[in-house]
Amino acid sequence: MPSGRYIDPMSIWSYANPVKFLTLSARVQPVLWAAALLSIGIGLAWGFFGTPDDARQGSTVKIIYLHVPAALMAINAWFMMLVASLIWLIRRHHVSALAAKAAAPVGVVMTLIALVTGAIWGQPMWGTWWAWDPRLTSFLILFLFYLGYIALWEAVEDPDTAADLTSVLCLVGSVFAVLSRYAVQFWNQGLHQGTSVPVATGGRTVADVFFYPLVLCMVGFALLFVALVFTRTSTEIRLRRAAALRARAVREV
Amino acid sequence: MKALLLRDLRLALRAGGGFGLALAFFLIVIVLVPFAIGPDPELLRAVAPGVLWLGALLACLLSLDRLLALDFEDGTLELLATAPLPLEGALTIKALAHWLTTGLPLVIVSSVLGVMLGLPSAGYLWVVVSLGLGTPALSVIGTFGAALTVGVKRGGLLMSLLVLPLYVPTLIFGAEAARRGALGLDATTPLLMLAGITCGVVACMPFASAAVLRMGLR
Amino acid sequence: MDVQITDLSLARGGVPVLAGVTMSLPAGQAVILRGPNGAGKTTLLRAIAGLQPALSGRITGAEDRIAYAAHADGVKSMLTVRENLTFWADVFGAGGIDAAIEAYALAPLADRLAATLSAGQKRRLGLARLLVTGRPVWVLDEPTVSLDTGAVAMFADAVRAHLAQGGSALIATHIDLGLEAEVFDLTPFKATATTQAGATDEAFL
Amino acid sequence: MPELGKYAYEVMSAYAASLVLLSVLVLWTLGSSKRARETLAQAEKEAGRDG
Repeated sequence: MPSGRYIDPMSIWSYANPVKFLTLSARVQPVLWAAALLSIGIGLAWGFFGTPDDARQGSTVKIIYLHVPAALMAINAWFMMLVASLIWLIRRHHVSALAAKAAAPVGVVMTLIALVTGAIWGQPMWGTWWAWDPRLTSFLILFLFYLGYIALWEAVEDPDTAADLTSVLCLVGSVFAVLSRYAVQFWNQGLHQGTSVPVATGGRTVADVFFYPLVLCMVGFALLFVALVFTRTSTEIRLRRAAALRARAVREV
Repeated sequence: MKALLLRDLRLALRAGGGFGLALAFFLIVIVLVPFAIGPDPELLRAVAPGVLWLGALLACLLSLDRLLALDFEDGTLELLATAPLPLEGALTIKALAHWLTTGLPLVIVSSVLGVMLGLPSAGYLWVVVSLGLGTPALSVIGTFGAALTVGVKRGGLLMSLLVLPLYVPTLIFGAEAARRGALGLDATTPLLMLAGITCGVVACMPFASAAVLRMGLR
Repeated sequence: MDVQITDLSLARGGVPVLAGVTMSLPAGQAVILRGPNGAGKTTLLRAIAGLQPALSGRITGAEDRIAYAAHADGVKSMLTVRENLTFWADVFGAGGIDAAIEAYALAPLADRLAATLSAGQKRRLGLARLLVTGRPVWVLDEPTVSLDTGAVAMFADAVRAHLAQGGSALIATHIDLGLEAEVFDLTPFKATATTQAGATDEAFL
Repeated sequence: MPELGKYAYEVMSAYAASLVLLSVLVLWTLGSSKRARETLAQAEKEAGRDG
């Protein structure tokens, strides 16, 4: 329990104290929101108005500025939830559990955007709205995992038990999500093009004109994710604090 | 352990135990399929392995509801948690009992129901083998879902939502093996993958299930 | 070996209910747990049974020596009385069920399905389960609910025999069982609003 | 406005759908944040008055 243990005030874990997190969050939130909206605004405007059409894909290439960052954040949100769940299970920091809870709806929306833009993009390119392409299918499965995770949070009344159960679900779900990814790849080889920005290899398959606004959009989506998670975590903390204050008031009577 | 297995089997077979419900559900799903997609024998033949797999999966899911919920309501789970039997072992046994009363009969019946869908004769062996390898994984994964939702009121629907995505890899490899087998193609790779999933799941999931059940009982 | 509870704090629903509970349950003795509703009797018993973690403090001598009985008996209505008892005897690996059937006068009911029993008869079956576990420490939460006077006497006799064999019993109850037992009142250990025991809610205050 | 050619409908609907989804998420987040602030302020006021 954080309250029982001495924590170096300079340590990053000191922000695991919910009330201290609230003050930090209040300080950084305006900056995060401004930076996120600015970079998404500039990135999307640059991409939409300032880049040429692709020779093969025509103007549909402009969808890349939504599709790729959303897809990236859909996966990263789950990964962040996985890390936060592990921190909760190991160190029992409430902020961590609540941050995982706060990130889930953001992940859902990112997954939805990736799916919708993917379907709209696929229509002219592949001639169909929906193809059981491995990547699209994997995102659909990820979407189902997000729904189950959120539903479990909603269904369990005791907040600590809910945090425990959802953390284990997140861990087990991650393993099965990876398994599903390979199963789906085995099941259908797919139409989807290779990844646009293979970070690991350093190479890339998109031309510079498309690349720079795309990077700006990815940064913007990442900042927006962080801003949303900070705000939503603060919301969860405030609700828990209000409930704790009321529970104490009842106890005193 | 043997006592728990025998008790679960006896309970399932007694009146109100729900044995046969899953089988009847499976039968009805298979009967409804031609109504839904038409009586064309070619079409039915093509979808038969997949439909058998999907029907078995849904029948399995349907019966998960009773796996832990009844024992939770009458306090048996709390008493088991204080018994010398480790909870991991108890849950493995309960999954085994679930498989013996649901999965195994489904495997046997599937070969008969294949006739109704015009399953090609080459496919029977593969449908039965893939279901036989895959249904234990369904029972074990389902036990995890049941343990997750044990304290939740009206948790049945929630459990389906949690368990179905976890069933995806098993379904894909199982149905793929049955489909390839029915088409006379080589089904070794998906069967091996399916067996791998079943082994991994049987080895690891009981620990997650027991951990989750302890949290739920608290 | 005695069960020893040292400076135990417990929470229910994220709020501390008990703080600084210290007591011991010596072999061969019974302790009656008292306290008003909501004092934390059930919470304490569940913690001793290992079903619930403590916020702080220690419980020793309870591990794998406890037979716990709560409001729900774990009786399967579609099994006979004998099958129910045999199951628990096998799970605990303790052997015969005849003594348990005799102690609670269940012989005439032994081959009836538990579904056909009355509430009091079911309760007797649930208490008979304690005898087949062979565990030395009984942790009982309101064991006499729905029992008539005769059955309460059977229960008291069973506890006495258990104590005579060197067992011990911790019983939360409101009625007088006629046992030679120490009474332990939980009221003084009620957690106050300022208790800092590491309960969940404190992190948010 | 750039010339979107024959894919104008696809591109516009992708942008529209995404922006709608994002703004719903942002508005919902900000709204619940505001409500939580009010709930907490209320609870703190009650706690201050009682204790």
